[in-house]
Amino acid sequence: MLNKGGNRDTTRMLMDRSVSGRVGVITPELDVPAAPPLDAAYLRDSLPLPEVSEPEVVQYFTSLSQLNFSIDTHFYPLGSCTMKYNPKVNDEVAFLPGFAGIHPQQPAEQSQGALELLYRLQEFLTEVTGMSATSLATLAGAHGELAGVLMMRAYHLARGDSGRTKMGIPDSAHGTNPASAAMAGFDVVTIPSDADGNTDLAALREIAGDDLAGVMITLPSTLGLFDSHILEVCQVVHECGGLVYGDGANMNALLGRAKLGELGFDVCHLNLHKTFSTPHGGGGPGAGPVCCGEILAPYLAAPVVERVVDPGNGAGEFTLSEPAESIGKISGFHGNFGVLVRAYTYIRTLGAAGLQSISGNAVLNANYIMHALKDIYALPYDRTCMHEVVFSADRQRERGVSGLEVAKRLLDYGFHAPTMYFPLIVHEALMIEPTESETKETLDAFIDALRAIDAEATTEPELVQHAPHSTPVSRLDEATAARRPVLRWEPAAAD
Amino acid sequence: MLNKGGNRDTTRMLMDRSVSGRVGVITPELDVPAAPPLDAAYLRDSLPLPEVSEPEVVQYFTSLSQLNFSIDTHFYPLGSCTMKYNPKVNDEVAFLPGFAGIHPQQPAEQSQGALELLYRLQEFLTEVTGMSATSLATLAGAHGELAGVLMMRAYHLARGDSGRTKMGIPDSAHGTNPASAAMAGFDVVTIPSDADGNTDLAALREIAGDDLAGVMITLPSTLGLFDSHILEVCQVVHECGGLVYGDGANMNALLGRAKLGELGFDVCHLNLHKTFSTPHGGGGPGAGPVCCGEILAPYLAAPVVERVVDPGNGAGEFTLSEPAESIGKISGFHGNFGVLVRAYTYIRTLGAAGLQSISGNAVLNANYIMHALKDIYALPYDRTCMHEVVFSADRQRERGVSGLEVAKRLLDYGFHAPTMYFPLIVHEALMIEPTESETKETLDAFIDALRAIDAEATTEPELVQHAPHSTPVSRLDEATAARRPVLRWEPAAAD
Amino acid sequence: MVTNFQSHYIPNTPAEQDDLLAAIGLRNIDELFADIPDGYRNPTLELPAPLSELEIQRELNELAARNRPLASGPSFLGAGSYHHFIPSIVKAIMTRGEFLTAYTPYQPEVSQGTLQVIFEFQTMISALYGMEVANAGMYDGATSVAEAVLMACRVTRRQQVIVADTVSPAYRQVIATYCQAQGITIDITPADQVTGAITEATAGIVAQYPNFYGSLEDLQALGEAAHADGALLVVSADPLAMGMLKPPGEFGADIVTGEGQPLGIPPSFGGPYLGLFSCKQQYIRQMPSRLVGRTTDTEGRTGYVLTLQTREQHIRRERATSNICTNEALYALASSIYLAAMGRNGLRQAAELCYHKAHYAAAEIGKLDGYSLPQSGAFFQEFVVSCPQPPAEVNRRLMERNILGGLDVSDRFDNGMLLCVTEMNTRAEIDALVSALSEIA
Amino acid sequence: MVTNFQSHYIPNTPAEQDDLLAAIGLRNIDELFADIPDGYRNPTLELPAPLSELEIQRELNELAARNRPLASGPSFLGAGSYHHFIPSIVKAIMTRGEFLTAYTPYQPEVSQGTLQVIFEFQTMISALYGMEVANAGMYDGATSVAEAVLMACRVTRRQQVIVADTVSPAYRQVIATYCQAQGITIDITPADQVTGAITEATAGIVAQYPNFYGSLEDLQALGEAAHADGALLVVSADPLAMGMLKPPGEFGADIVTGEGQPLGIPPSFGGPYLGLFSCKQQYIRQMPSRLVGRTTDTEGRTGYVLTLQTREQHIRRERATSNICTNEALYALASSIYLAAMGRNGLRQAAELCYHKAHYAAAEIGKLDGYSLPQSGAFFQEFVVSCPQPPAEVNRRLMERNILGGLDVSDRFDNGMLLCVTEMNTRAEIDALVSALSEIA
Ligand SMILES: Cc1ncc(COP(=O)(O)O)c(C=O)c1O
Ligand SMILES: Cc1ncc(COP(=O)(O)O)c(C=O)c1O
Repeated sequence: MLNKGGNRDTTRMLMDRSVSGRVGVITPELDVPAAPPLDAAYLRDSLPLPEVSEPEVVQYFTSLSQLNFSIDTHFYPLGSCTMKYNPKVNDEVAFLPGFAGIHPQQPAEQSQGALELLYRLQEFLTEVTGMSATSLATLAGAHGELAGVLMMRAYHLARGDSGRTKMGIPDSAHGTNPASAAMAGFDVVTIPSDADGNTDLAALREIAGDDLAGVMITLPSTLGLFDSHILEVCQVVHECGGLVYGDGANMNALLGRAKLGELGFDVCHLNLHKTFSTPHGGGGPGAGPVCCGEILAPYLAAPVVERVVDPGNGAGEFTLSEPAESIGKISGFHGNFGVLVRAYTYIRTLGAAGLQSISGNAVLNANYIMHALKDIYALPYDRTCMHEVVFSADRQRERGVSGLEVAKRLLDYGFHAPTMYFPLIVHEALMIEPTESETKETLDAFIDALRAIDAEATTEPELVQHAPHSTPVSRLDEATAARRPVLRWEPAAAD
Repeated sequence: MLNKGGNRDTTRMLMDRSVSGRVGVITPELDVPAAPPLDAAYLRDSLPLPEVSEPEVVQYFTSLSQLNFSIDTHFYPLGSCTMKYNPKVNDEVAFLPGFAGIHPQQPAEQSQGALELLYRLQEFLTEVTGMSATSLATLAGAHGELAGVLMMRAYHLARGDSGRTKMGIPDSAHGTNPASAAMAGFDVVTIPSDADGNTDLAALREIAGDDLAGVMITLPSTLGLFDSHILEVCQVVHECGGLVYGDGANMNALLGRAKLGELGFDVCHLNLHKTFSTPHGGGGPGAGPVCCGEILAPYLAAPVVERVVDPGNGAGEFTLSEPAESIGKISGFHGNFGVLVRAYTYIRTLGAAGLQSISGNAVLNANYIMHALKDIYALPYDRTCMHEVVFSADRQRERGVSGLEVAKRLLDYGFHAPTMYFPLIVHEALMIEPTESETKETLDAFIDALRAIDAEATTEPELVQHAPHSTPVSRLDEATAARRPVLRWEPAAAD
Repeated sequence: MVTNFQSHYIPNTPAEQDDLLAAIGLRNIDELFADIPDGYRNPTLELPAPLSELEIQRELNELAARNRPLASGPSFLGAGSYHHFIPSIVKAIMTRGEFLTAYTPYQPEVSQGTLQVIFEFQTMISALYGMEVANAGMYDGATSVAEAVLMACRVTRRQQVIVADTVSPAYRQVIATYCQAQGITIDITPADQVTGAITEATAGIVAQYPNFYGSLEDLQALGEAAHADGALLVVSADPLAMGMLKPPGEFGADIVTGEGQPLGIPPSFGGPYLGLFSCKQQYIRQMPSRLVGRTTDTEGRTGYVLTLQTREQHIRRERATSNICTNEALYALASSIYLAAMGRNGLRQAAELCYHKAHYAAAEIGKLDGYSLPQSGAFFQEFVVSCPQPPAEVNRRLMERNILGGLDVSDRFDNGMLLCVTEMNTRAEIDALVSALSEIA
Repeated sequence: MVTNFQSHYIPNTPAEQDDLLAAIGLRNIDELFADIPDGYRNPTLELPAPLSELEIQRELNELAARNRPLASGPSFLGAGSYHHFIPSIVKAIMTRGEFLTAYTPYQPEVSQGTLQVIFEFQTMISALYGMEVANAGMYDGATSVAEAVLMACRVTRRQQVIVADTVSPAYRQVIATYCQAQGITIDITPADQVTGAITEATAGIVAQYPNFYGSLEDLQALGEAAHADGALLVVSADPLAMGMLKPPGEFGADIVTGEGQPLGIPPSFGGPYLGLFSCKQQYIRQMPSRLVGRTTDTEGRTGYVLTLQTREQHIRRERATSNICTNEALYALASSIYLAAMGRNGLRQAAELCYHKAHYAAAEIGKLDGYSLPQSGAFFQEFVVSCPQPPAEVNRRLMERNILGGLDVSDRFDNGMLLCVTEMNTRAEIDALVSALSEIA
């Protein structure tokens, strides 16, 4: 077998490469008198980190990067994740020394620019969601959910309404919803979807009682559908004294098309790393700001940014403050500032018309794919979809090819796979989210690929079953990985 | 055949992708009253540039980049090119707004930091070469050569010595040497190399007369050898009234090991993009500063940076000036400043001991490869080499495999090819320059690959003859490209 | 009806959009939104008009210019976010599109880059903390220690946790937020009384190392006391200090968390940072968030996958070990590059520079009239100074000299100011601080 | 004997070096340099001691801080280097290691990225200039036009060239430097007398478009006059102005060169920039430097190669069409990204912004007492203003208001100052200039 170019050979890990005495960084000389040594009880004996030179570090990580698919290099229609183009200017401004180089606790006078940016972003997100107030302190969507459901809990408790122990969550919900509700101490009650993929109103009415704290609704749902009963859902929940939480992870479909606050939601989070295009970074960082209506605003997580106006000269100054009944601090400082800078920049670049164009094109692209493939791939809910379409690979399954295998085969065609087997209520689900930032040509190429794979499922099923064939590694043994976990490099495990 | 992911498919060029109305950049609105329109005689009718969106631009160029081998991703032992690691910090500082954002003609008071950096770099390079003065105005090695030989010409002419029309250049010289001499109006006389690869002193003496302007010597030579007659070479040339030009492109071998000025060279250039590790950028930019001794200093290309000391307070101020007898301005402004910043940073990072360690390791690595392969690959000059080793593929040729084919086969092994068929005096030359920034592991892997290819030349010669097999394209038809040149996209030529 | 705006981020033109619409049998984009109830569709969005990139750059540069970067003058503020050196290679590599614009490695065949990096990260964080396993999926130092508290309760099936009062106030608040709905009692206890407070009901005790005020706790004693009653020792430890300090793992800690920011992540007004989380092997099935494991492919090649996913929300839902999905993977990459480059020697040297410089500064300030060091005992890079005037006033006057002073901790120490000195502070800066303080006294 | 220094840029340790030495039968590295004559070996190198990256960053930041960036205040200096907008994507892409750390694409099979980019570049530069072919291999605008002069002489086998006196003084000097040893006569001739000066001995005439003082020459007339006598018309043209101006190719120019800096390249104190070079198809075998051509591989796939290399120094040596080897490929990439992003509409809009803003500024300044516009006729983004005081003094006083004024051209125009206004200058900046000038008057 051919080796892969010495240093750049990614099969050797850092510790495999480590050579005693190699140096990756030169540190400055000590320029003060040395202090007495630390008590030996506190000193470590050995530090088992690698010893490699700077070129090796650069070459190793650069070569590793090339093993990834990414938006910059591949169409990435991973449903529910909004893998849209991430503008480079957003990264550039986030790295400005006046942003990246400032300390979270430096005096407010030394960080007015940063605070003003946060303040404006709060206003923007409040406007986009049709809510009254926003906290930027939460670091991801799930983190926002936790804050939001804690707020709902705090609200009920503040009113002495302590019997509300249940949280209604649709069967199509993302796993973070029940997990967050559980972290906030709620018992999760599953709400079924009806035949059209909407919330089953009858079932909802059944659980709507004085033990219901509220419901967590994803809009559009993870089926990629706009719940056409949404007004009734909110009404039913409100009538029983509950609150409606909006999982805004799918807001790319609704930017400027509908406001959650107006529809009746009491609180929601946004996924800035999805809708507002901050890069996903291989799994983060994100940001999950929480926006809410009047009644929940006092409970927002701390801190929020306030503008304090000097009554003398009318000049405003920005400060951090804690809402009156805050659920408390939920992260170390003031949120993922670098992500917030990017989202702010994105909104400033697009304005209202741009945001509306995003939702329009995101939804259009998804419907185009839906129409082009629904003769071949089963479509459990045959209606206009929103930003994503959920197919089922049931018909392929009949020919011995699973949804997973169809997805894996797409990798050979140079496309990232859709989200597979989610939402759980669709058998052999393939959840495709093209986003607005892809061209018609790409959509067509992707459609062609899925049609070709369907044909292969008939003509050469093994080809699909054993896909992918052209990737850096083939199908990996996940079962053994979980049964006998190897979670770090060990000398013995070296190849 | 599988397509490659829509947008990211690199087989479609920008004009193939262009769609009327797509926008890649939003420009600001005009914020002043519009001027009367320009006379129609000056207005263009059409502007046949592509129309593509920003995501497409990023995805297309990113995908293109992945078709390249580079130092960051592959060992790149391209002889004579010093493909060493390019430190990222050097790029980072070159992009500082106080460097990248300044205008070449802004008043000296507004650019003292830049001028001081240039001044210090002049001093550093003067010291490294053992010369008296340096001009940084030349933009590449060949550009430095042109300046240097023009200086030699000017020197002779200034002394009324106008009959010196010949420039002696070794047969091993890089093509830029004779080309530069010709641009400076000289007739090139070739000096043969002797059996050891040194300058043939007898032949040199033959051309050393009053029509000899000088010689251009590469040290170490392009054979990777330190000319052991170098003192005599300089002496012979000087005795006949000529001057000695040093092609310093191979200075990576000699940093802190020998100074050209002390050896008797009158003028030389350095390739900052080689020895001083500024990135090669796919073929530039580089910088080719010229360093010279006392007698040639007045002729240096303009501008140079001077330090003018205020006699009152001793404070120095830096200004651009033109040497007294300057050959003139040779580039638009003051040289490739961004490259010069990088080289300055490199020298400051390494200091004298670091530079000596570079030459030591560069030469050691080349000799290690030489020893490991000379039983298999013919070694025309069997002596200690400098920073590179020149083999001949003659023995492989006997088995029907050419040097070019050996080189191409290396690509399959994940290594960039050595320089092929240069220097011209070595049959089937393979010129290997490992540089100091590669690990022993990489050298060993490369040696193994070359040994394996030699074995393949016996066992499977066709495999080698038709290599490469694993690259984005296979062997390209260069003959047709030259016979019927297609030098730009045309609608008809679209695939 | 919404006006169309041709953004440079949206390729398809109105004509192409019409083609797509025609293919699906619609006339305009609005028809796609028919499910939105009348009266709620296409609300007005009050946002400022869009800007070109040129204008965006200008606006953001103006906002940035109104903040004082740490590097713009001597800065001695730490307290949970630190000014350390970051090699240029970190940004050069982490901004590569292949890392930056990928997502969670759900498809391992085309995500080996991210997966192998995480495996490197897990390896190096385990090594730093002297622990058996580390994950890669926590938000920041504060939430990490809060998750550790929840995990200690899961592991021990107990509901009471003792937190030393020398743990960061922010961390204590976040622990409280995370536990508020879980029926967990949090006792904030003076650090020297923690061992005495442990009972058989104690799920775990939480200490910080170095503690928030810079000093080194006696982890050995804490660990022994906790274990004697079946409680876990949870430590939040500064990973850069691990360059010289004996790691919590060697003192028997059960869960070690930390704020990863010192490892190659810019202060960035508080985020994005990186939560570190490590524990003993026996507890891995109770760990929150993401783990990457090594395995082989169908051809026997080594490869990496997300593993033990049954702990996670997308499988286990309300019974998951945490709700975390998106986390800070890009910064796990950043800190992996940082640690790889610093390596065994560089990290030790960096830690030692902090140690010696901080001790020099403390000694010099301690000599000044009116100033004293209220804490005795070992410390790393942070220490409290009692000032002759309120810290807010001292800081104001330092800033007149363009020196960023320390955190006001007068709630705990008389006119106390928490100062931090790292390898970024030159002797000249420290001397400038000392002389400024002497003038302010 | 040289002391060993373990740099982070050199992986092999002393122990490994000893292994290598042992393999080749030597004891120390010095023995490798035995060919260097005694007394010349291992000279002392007087250089400052090495710095750590932390210190390097600090030193370079300090040096950089002593320069005034154009973006730090209103700036109206052009004269050959221009302040234009650069989309962020340019740097994001060009710093990718695969582009940055590759070299000349000698091995096309593993260099298609660079080669295809150059082919794109050739395509777009030809389009901009309205010419049949463009190369990718010139250093900068000045050397490009100098090479064009040499080429005109080669093509016509004549040795006399007329250069309009409205061509950049720097360009004229570089032409003189390049021609000094070639027996070529350069006549610097008033622009309006060039047509009259052409004879049958004239190899070519050189004009700039817009000319150095901002005005638009009558290329049509120049071309006709040149061609009538068998001479070539060589034009150096601002590529960004081509967003709105009729390209020289449409006026019959034979060789069109330019400074590529306006196309996405930062001013960077004068370099690295990018020479543009295009000509009529019939002259391609006389072109200097690098050309990329399209071809096919053994499997019929499209690919790109360096072509017509027999013109170049590595093949033709002293008879090559130029000595250029390394050039500015990375900036050909930068400008290709720039042009791709700007596209047909963006480039036109940028050019129009420059045009209208410059005309607004000129009109406003022209109204001021004491100021006048000595040139009439069409101009693009630059124009000369006659000031009531010496330009050096005016500039000094502008800088007191943090405004960077124009170039002193009082050698040609009475108290003349060459001002440049681009899309980077807001109306507020222009108004600030105008009001400052009015105060200075
Ligand atoms: C519908 C939905 N809700 C919530 C989340 C959780 O967001 P995050 O991953 O940012 O925690 C996701 C993310 O995958 C999601 O798709
Ligand atoms: C020995 C030698 N001399 C001169 C040169 C010319 O330098 P440049 O390419 O910078 O013009 C080279 C470059 O390849 C070279 O190897």
